Amino acid sequence: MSEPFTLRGSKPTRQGFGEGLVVLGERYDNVVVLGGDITGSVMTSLFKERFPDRFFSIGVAEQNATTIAAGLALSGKIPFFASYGAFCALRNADQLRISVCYNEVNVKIGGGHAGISVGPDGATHQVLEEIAYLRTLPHMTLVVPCDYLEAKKATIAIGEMVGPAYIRFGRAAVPFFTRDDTPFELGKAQVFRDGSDVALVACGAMVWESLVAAEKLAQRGIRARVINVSTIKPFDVQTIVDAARQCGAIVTAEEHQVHAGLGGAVAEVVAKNYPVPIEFVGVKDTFGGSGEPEELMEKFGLTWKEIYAAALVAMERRDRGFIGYRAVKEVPRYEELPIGSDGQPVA
Amino acid sequence: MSEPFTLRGSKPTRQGFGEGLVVLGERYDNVVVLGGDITGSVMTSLFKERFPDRFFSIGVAEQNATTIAAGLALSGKIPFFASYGAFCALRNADQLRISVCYNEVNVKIGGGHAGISVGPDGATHQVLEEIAYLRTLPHMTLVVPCDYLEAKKATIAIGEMVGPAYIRFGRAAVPFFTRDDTPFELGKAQVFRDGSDVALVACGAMVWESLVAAEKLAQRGIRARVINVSTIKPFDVQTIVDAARQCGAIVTAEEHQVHAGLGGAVAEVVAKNYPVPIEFVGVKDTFGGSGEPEELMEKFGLTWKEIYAAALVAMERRDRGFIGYRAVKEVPRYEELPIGSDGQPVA
Amino acid sequence: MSAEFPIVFDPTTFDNRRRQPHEFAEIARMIRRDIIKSLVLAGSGHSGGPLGSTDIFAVLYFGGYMRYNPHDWWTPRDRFVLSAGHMCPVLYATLANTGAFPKEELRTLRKYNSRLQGHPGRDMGLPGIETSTGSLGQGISIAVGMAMADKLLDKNGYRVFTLTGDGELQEGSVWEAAMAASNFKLDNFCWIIDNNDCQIDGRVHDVMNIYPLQDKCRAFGFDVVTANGHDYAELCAAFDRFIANSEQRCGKPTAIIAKTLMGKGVSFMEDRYEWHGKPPTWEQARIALGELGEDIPESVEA
Amino acid sequence: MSAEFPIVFDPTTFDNRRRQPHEFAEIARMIRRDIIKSLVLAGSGHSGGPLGSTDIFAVLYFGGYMRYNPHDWWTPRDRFVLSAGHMCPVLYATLANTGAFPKEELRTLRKYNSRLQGHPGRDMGLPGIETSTGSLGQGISIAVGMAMADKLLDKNGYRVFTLTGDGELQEGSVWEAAMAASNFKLDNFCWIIDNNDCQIDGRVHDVMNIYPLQDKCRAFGFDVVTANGHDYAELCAAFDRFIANSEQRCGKPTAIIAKTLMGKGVSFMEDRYEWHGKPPTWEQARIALGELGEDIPESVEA
Ligand SMILES: Cc1ncc(C[n+]2csc(CCOP(=O)(O)OP(=O)(O)O)c2C)c(N)n1
Ligand SMILES: Cc1ncc(C[n+]2csc(CCOP(=O)(O)OP(=O)(O)O)c2C)c(N)n1
Ligand SMILES: [Mg+2]
Ligand SMILES: [Mg+2]
Repeated sequence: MSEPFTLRGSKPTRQGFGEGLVVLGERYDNVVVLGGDITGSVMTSLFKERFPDRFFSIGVAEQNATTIAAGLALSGKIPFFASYGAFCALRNADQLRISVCYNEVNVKIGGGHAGISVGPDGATHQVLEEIAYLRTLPHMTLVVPCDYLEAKKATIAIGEMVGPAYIRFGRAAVPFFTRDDTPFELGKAQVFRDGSDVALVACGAMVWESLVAAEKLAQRGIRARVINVSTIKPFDVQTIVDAARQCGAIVTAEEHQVHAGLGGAVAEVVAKNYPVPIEFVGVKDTFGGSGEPEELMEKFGLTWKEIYAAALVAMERRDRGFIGYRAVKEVPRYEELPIGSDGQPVA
Repeated sequence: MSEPFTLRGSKPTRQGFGEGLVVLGERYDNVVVLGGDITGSVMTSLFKERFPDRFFSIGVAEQNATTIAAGLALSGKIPFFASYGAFCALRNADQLRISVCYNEVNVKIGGGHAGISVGPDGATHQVLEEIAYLRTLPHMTLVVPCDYLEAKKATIAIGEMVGPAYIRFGRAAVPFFTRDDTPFELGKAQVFRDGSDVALVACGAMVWESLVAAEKLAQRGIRARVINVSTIKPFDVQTIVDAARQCGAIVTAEEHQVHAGLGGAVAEVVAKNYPVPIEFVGVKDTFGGSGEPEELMEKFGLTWKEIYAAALVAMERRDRGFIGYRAVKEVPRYEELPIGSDGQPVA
Repeated sequence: MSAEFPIVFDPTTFDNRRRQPHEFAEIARMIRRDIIKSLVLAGSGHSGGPLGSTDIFAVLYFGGYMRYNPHDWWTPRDRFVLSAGHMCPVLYATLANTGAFPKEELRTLRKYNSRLQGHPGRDMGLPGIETSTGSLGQGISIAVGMAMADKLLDKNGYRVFTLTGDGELQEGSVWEAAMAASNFKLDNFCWIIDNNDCQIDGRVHDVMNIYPLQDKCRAFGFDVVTANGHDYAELCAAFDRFIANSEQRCGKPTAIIAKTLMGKGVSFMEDRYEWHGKPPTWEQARIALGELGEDIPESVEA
Repeated sequence: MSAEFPIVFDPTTFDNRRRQPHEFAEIARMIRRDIIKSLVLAGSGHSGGPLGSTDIFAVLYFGGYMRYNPHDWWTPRDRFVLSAGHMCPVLYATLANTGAFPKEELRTLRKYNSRLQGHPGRDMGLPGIETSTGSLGQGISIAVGMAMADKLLDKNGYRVFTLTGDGELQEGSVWEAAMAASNFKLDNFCWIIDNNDCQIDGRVHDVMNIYPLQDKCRAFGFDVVTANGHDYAELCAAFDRFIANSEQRCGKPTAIIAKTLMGKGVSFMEDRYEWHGKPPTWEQARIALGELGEDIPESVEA
């Protein structure tokens, strides 16, 4: 499955979430939504306007909203609760573990303000740690859609499955490029671009950056496979193992701490099945900060440039015989890459 | 660094924590302890008895205790707060992130009831997810001592360093085998047994299980290196990379979900530096349950037997050329291993 | 040598109807014995809270207040959520005495794969266990969610009861739940507080003072009733008040502050916080059962 | 074309002493103008809460209530913790007006690497920022910890002030903090509640009702004073009461419920929750500054 993608504009993933909720509301009478006082920002306000009788404002009380959702689910409802990820994946972490996942109830969480692209609100609001936690929770389904439309599809999909689920989305408008017929399936990673020189494995807005990096790599003859891991749990082992086997070098990219998130999941699967060199693009164990979204993505190293540079390093490691010991060197900045004879940056 | 270890009895790691606190209390006037109503169980009661004026009972309010600790630290104190890990790593996850780590204050958390060996209290109290979260937190130091004595050393060490730290310990009495002169250093993984056929990388009580597995493997001529990763963050990259290079096959073992914890950290480091096959021993994405500690360790596959079987599989994958595709097969149960010509189980 | 003795569970079960105090007393004695038996067999677990709240359970489940069918539990029913999950031995013993499951199963408390987990686990499917609990402060919110489901959506008129400990009230999330219950005018919601003034580390007022408790509940919008948690008439009056509140749609949730003694019914446990989380030894179980009206013949070794 | 205009920060700073109401009014106007200026430059951020609580900050920092040295902030001092971290524009503007840092730095609000982060970041080292906040309900607990450090250990007699929003009171952890403050008899602790009855989604009493608020604070052990948060005499009386409580070691923490209007001082923002989290446009900033006594000459494009 591979298709060329073109930019259709830019839209925030949260909008897909908000619109997906309305679709669910239309389809199912028992879908209800809980508000955490930021309903405009996480766009549950769309549902609230449309189905005021099935919307309940819980206020700034994320623990309570999560556990109330569990109670509603135990009474046959399909409750969605949305807030910022820092507050609906972490402030309520214990509630998610016991009342939602151990209880195995039909609670759906929408976690916004994910990643550094949140912008000027700064570190407290830029959640970069929750993928790690959420993917350890038994029974949890964790989805990180790559754009507005996939967010909409994913929202509908988690509403239609049975069991706990979490969808992660962002604040800023990000490239919108998937189409109605772009395949999306819970639990399945999708190959968004074919290639077997290196695999770029990404989630969220980093999928587009990976497509851009792949295009740039193509300009110098490197055929990169781009994989959109929209479901992080359950993890699509097969697609990643195929990539390891067929490409022999992997780059992971995510708007999350570089540890224990998507990159960690890929590293685990690869080590267990088909060890190959991996380079990890993500936030390097620091907190975020204020700034404009694009500025921050640059400063924190979350653009196609880092993916591009990482791809060259991963391939070099593979080609030199990746058994070769690498002195823990960091990936160079794109701008620092030497220019090869073809006028393109090389590793 | 390698030395033979002998069993010196069994003691819970929480006791080392409690005793370490008393040592700190003696050395430093500004060490204070906050209680979360389970002070006997996490053995902060030892400090309370000894230094009643520097002990404050906060009740069953882990969020508050964590943030109060931040306030105390900002006032020049070295506060320890201890509870069960489910409550002092997860109930307070947001507080740990913002008030402790983003604030970069000198708060120390002691998280007990870690792992499945908690026993009859059951799933809610058996925390298996917090290593994943804690290791994503910038500025955090995360220690998982392997026995009573190391827990004591580690407690003193985190009290004497500056910055946020978390120590993970258990409830049940577990093998006690390190000595006063066994090296311990924050941030440093220790080779507890030399060998270069396979590396067993473990933390907590699984270190002893790894030593037992290594001994059993030695009986059939396999020299396993045993590495005690007592500090999970910051992670000792060098020691793990050396193990990958020199052994070519790794088994990780932890009383934690098999995802995103110690195994995840090892997989990331290996993928980034020196890819080799890894087998992961841990809880396989399920919740715990009631039972006796040893019974549960058996049922959930957390004994030397699983490590032994995993070691054989990891070595086999290496020897067959670990580039070879492995059909995601699970490690066989020890009891199911075929018996080789030497009368020992083989892979 | 241990002084173990054969544990026999009386297979009697009780029906659920208006009763006289002496009838409740008999039921409560049975539940308490079953608690002691299951705990001594388990060899770990919580004695104090369960024994202290037994009278509340006797009235709630056998006084006609909760509506349920013990033989087909998941049919339309009122809900009970044990927010103080550690007190589950009393809930298990109570449910067994309704006939929801064979009393013999009380032998499996806290054993591997038992439906009677150390803290309630919904995954085990024991009839009457509406939800998993064990992390304090969560059950009450779940109960609020259940009450909302009926009051604001389904309108089948079912009622939701929850029991929290008093140490549990130190968890802020309890007050989030309380605030929401009154915000949504959940007059179908009844919050029972087991006010034994004991928690693990000592007296609640020493560990972290929660008083004045009535004022707090009232300020959080509850109709508050105080009752002696061992006086059946007072407990009935309290539940009657809740039923009336709910039938009259008074627009307020009800809080019953039940003053209890931890370990009630067993002399050496009564009002002693040390008994929060311990099971009796076999010797203590023998004495306790004796005090609860069941004489155990001396064993050979004892 | 945008109607931007040059932003000029008046470099005046103020000292910290007992004052007359009209002096506070002047200071508050200055702070409000600085808030508007920093927000319009930032292009994002919170207008409503900061403008609404400005009078409180004017009295607290310039009325002799907080003891601090603006030129050497980290010397012995009273502490202020902004629990409602999103309100930081007023804290930054206030601190700048004490002389703690150059007022020109207000231009950097919410910019990359600024010491004026979108929510207070202690790592940036801005004088007067005692702690990072931004996740509601945490700052008040930090403040309790600070008050405990002095009251129970160091005994230097410093005082700790914290300001929470009123929507913030929906967070249960706030009540954990409140319970602890009275449990430890922290009479050196002053909790100011910015009671504007506004939060992001609407009126606080609609989003999740927190009332009756006085009763709640009292039931949680506070000496409660209510004040009009825009009346300097009432604010002074409230703080005087706290100082007296603390000097007399009354054994109770003090809560000041300050009734405020969100967006106070700017006609089109006043009492409108829509202004919780928006900055003014340049055109709105021009009008706002005009209302606050600073006339901006018409720009060429406007
Ligand atoms: C969130 C959380 N923190 C801590 C615990 C450990 N714990 C179990 S029971 C208990 C004491 C609760 O006191 P109370 O509610 O009064 O119950 P009682 O001792 O009266 O049975 C504690 C702290 C827990 N189960 N959950
Ligand atoms: C734990 C947490 N949940 C949610 C938010 C998002 N948030 C920021 S301000 C706010 C509203 C708070 O209302 P209030 O305290 O009354 O402040 P005001 O609107 O009056 O400025 C919310 C929900 C947050 N910062 N922290
Ligand atoms: Mg109690
Ligand atoms: Mg407000």
